Amino acid sequence: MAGVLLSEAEKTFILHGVQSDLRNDGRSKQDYRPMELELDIVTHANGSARVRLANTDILVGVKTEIDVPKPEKPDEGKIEFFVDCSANATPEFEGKGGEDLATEISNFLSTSFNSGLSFDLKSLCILKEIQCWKLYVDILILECGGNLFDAVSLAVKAALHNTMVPRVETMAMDGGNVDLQLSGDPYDCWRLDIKNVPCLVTLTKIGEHLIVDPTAEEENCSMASLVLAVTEDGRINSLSKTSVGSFHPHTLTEGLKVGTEVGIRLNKALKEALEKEEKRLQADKPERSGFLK
Amino acid sequence: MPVDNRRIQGPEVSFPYCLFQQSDGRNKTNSNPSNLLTVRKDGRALLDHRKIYMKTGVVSQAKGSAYVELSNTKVICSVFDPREIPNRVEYSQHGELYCVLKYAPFSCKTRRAHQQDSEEKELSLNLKRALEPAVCRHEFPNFQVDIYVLVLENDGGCLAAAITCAGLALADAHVPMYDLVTAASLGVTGDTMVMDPIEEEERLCSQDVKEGQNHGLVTVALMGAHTQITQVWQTGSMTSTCVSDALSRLIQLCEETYPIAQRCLVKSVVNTISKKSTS
Amino acid sequence: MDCHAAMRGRGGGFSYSHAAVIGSRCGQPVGCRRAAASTAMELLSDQGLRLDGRRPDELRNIRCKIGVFSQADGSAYIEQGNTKVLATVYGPHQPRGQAKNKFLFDEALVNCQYSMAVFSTGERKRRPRGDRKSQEMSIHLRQALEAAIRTELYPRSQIDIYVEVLQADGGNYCACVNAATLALVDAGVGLREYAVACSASLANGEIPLVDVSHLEESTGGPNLTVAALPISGQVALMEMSQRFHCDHLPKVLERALEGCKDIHRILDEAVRKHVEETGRASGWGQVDRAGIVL
Amino acid sequence: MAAQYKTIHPVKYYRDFLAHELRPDGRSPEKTRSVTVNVNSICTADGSATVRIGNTTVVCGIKAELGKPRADEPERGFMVPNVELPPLCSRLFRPGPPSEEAQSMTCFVAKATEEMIDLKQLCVSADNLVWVLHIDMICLDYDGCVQDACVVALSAALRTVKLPSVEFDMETKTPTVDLGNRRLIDVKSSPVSTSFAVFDDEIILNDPTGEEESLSSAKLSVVTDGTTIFSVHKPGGSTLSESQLQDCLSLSRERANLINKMIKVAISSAH
Repeated sequence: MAGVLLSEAEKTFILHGVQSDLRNDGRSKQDYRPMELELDIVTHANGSARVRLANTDILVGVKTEIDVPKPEKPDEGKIEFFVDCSANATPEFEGKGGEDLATEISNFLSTSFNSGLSFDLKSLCILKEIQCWKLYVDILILECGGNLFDAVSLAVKAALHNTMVPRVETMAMDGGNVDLQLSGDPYDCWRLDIKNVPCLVTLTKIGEHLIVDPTAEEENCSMASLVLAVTEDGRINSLSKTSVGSFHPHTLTEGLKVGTEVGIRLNKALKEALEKEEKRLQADKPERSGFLK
Repeated sequence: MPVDNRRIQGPEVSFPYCLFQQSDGRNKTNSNPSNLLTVRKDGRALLDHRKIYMKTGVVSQAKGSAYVELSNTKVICSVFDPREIPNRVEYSQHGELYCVLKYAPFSCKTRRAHQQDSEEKELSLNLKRALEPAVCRHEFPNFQVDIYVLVLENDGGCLAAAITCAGLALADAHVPMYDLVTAASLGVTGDTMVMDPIEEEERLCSQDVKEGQNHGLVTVALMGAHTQITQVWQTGSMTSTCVSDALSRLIQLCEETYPIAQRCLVKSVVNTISKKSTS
Repeated sequence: MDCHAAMRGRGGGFSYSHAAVIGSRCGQPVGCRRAAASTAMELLSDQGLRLDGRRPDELRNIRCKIGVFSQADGSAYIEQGNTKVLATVYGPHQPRGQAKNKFLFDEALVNCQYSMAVFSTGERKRRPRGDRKSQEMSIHLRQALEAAIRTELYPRSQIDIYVEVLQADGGNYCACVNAATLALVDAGVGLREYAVACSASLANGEIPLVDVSHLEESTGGPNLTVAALPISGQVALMEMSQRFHCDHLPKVLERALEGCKDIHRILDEAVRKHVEETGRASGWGQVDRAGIVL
Repeated sequence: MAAQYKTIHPVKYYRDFLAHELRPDGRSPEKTRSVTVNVNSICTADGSATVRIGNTTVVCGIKAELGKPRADEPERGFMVPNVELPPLCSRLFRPGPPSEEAQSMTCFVAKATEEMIDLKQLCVSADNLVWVLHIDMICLDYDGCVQDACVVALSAALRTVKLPSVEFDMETKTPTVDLGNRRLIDVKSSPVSTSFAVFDDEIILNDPTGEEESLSSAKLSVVTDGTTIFSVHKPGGSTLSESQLQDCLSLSRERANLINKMIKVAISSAH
């Protein structure tokens, strides 16, 4: 992202590489770059995760607050996404420079969480019409090396997996007010169900081909991208075109097929990574390196 | 909430009266979705679309403007002359589209705030994405074309109507374009597909269904002459076959709307010429 | 409000505090309420130990890493206790953006932005930057770093320094200055010497404490922050949260400068080690971690 | 040629026309533009009207909501009129908070229409619940005399509002709304605003277009219902003689009668 400038010749080189299914870094069209995942690295949050996808670095913190449910949805909790494009990623994001991108990402995330089939907001309800949990999912983009949407969604899903919501022990009604007694034991928490939370898959069109996980250079060569929110069982929860450019219906249908397949693989890979990381955290004294590595 | 002292303010909180409706009236429609969809409120068959009305040149002060009506959904759009991109230091090779979509405060079931909310921002972005591929942006480097859309009444298919309307307005403003853009929307709930849903049907399609079933909304914008999809936006949850099925149906509808938009433009051209010749 | 904060090790030495009772007011975070709980606490116990078990002249554990990101010209990460800060440096480069027309003919323009992750504090922040506090911090950062950077070497250019507080636990400003210094070293920007910052406080009205944590900050003792060039012993920036008695200030300042020197030693060691290591391949992927394998 | 002449020297262009007692759009100075009034065009609003005066178009939509009354006036409901001049209607406006012009227009319209209804009839339960009428007038085409169009639109829209009946349960403090049973609001008066522009300090143009407004040296707005004058608003500019003022007043009275008749026809044809 930071100041990618490509000449026509370089663009053609990338295009030819994609055509022969051998990209600049040796990947084929449907390969991802190496990813790393670490959970629970922000102590002030109820859940957190950091995902590093090659050069793309995302840190997500989830915080819980008690709120009043919306009058039209009295039995549902709330979830709010906030994306902060840190100027660390590129000087262009300084001040309010990253706001457009941030709104685009957070809007897309909320759209893909909109369906009751992707995330059960009802489980966040504490007392119908009166109290519910509100999840603040705060996404910090620290470095962009291409494919932000995918990396962000992986980090969000991982952070939600890691989120501990305190258990409510007792409730006492006092007139219109409610007194909630939360469990005093910080380990007495419940976890969110993230089974159906989608992962985003970006398909970038270079020439006539669709590739996944584009690098910043590849993004620079492309005119059109498609973002799909795919769940574990291959359902599409949201779909949108990003960036300028258009698609032929045929390319789009093919994109749907490829995207779903990749999405299923991505969800599976994330699940395995989460299990592995979880196991590591449960070890006696897990090493926490965060950014120190 | 921040106090807006540039407008006349009512009391701090006020509620839409629908919230206090007698309970028997409300639940009748919601509890029985299948009922609503076997006989649609306006008597259409499931895959019928609504009548569309288009008109260009409705705002005298704008460079180009258009008005689109999908029965009750009413959208107006105006486009202004390109101007230099404000607050931009670097030279940009391509011209930009600046799209703002706004709901009138009285356009929806519940009153809307005067400030642009996140839904409107999202729709504005989708609108921009839908129009960008159709405009020859290299023709006006470092300039931006302002496109303002106002939804006067929302009865479903807002984004689709806004895209079609803005496409017409751009053409009316003589902005160089590759092709006209037309858009259409479709709702899915369970096994049923509803073409061009009204607001009530849209809400029904956004409602949860049983696990494993499809639901949601799809909007597609198409450049008819080149068969290029300029924007696709789907919400809800559905299988990929369902999405592609919806896509093909929507493309068909967009193609049907395309000649209507063309005729509307031709008519406005004929009108201007005949006006000129008489004067 | 009956509120008790339980400090507890959770996992590897990470503190986690938990409010036991939460009122029914909406929008109330489930975060720590340490300040309220600790007003009665003494900064220094009878045994002469501080709230977190440190001695008065003991720094918090400092861990740092130089070269975190590959795209930036320089980057660094520092942990001072539980305060965690990331810093990146872009430049020196041609002035751009709003500074395009403001560049200086004889020296470099130093541009700083201080920002805090919304989840960095106990109570969720509404905005990461742009509020008055972070504007002030940005200015203070620039002032301290300008003293260290040899700006005269880079006329007509701009150096961007962005710091991001990932976790705030007292001494944010100090950690930011230290992280920015490391990032500047990583970027190869010419420095007079390291700019190092440290804070100090006063306990029981007589004993100076070095490197103040959030808990100690909120307990309400006077707080002195110093950014210094430790080798030459020059003070670049000094700020007090409240008044000090004339008699106390010298010894608190001395303690803070002492802290600066200690931190300088640590940072210098880290830089030397980093330079040694950069000859080899980067440490990326060496530690066994949960890689996402497709 | 005429178009170039107009862009280069608009004032002279107008003078040439007005020397022949004619305006560029073919009207004589005291003639108004055609007016159309259309009501109930927006179903999502509780009352609505669209008014066109020449090119100028204003849509007024009224949304009724329930709210708590002010403690010092427990029986009075609220009328919250706001004029919006969106960027859509003219190149003069940008998105964001209301421009100064929109704010002053809001004040003008609010003042002209504040006596139209007795706010006590909006009371559901004193001290507890009253109706709040959010009246939003949105200009779609800005071509002069927008404030006149706003007043007409508000007046017409207000007559189409049908409030559902509400019962307030004093014990549970909750209202129940019966949508089937609705009533109209009792509207007391029907003010109409007519605006004039003074060109070259002497010629008075009735119902000016946007262009004429921008070239004028003074403006004058008269609010009347045909018999009573509610207000005369002349914000500075060049002076007027008393006879000129009298002319304006009689022209406004005539126009008010005409427009009130039009509103009546529009509403009765809608029912």
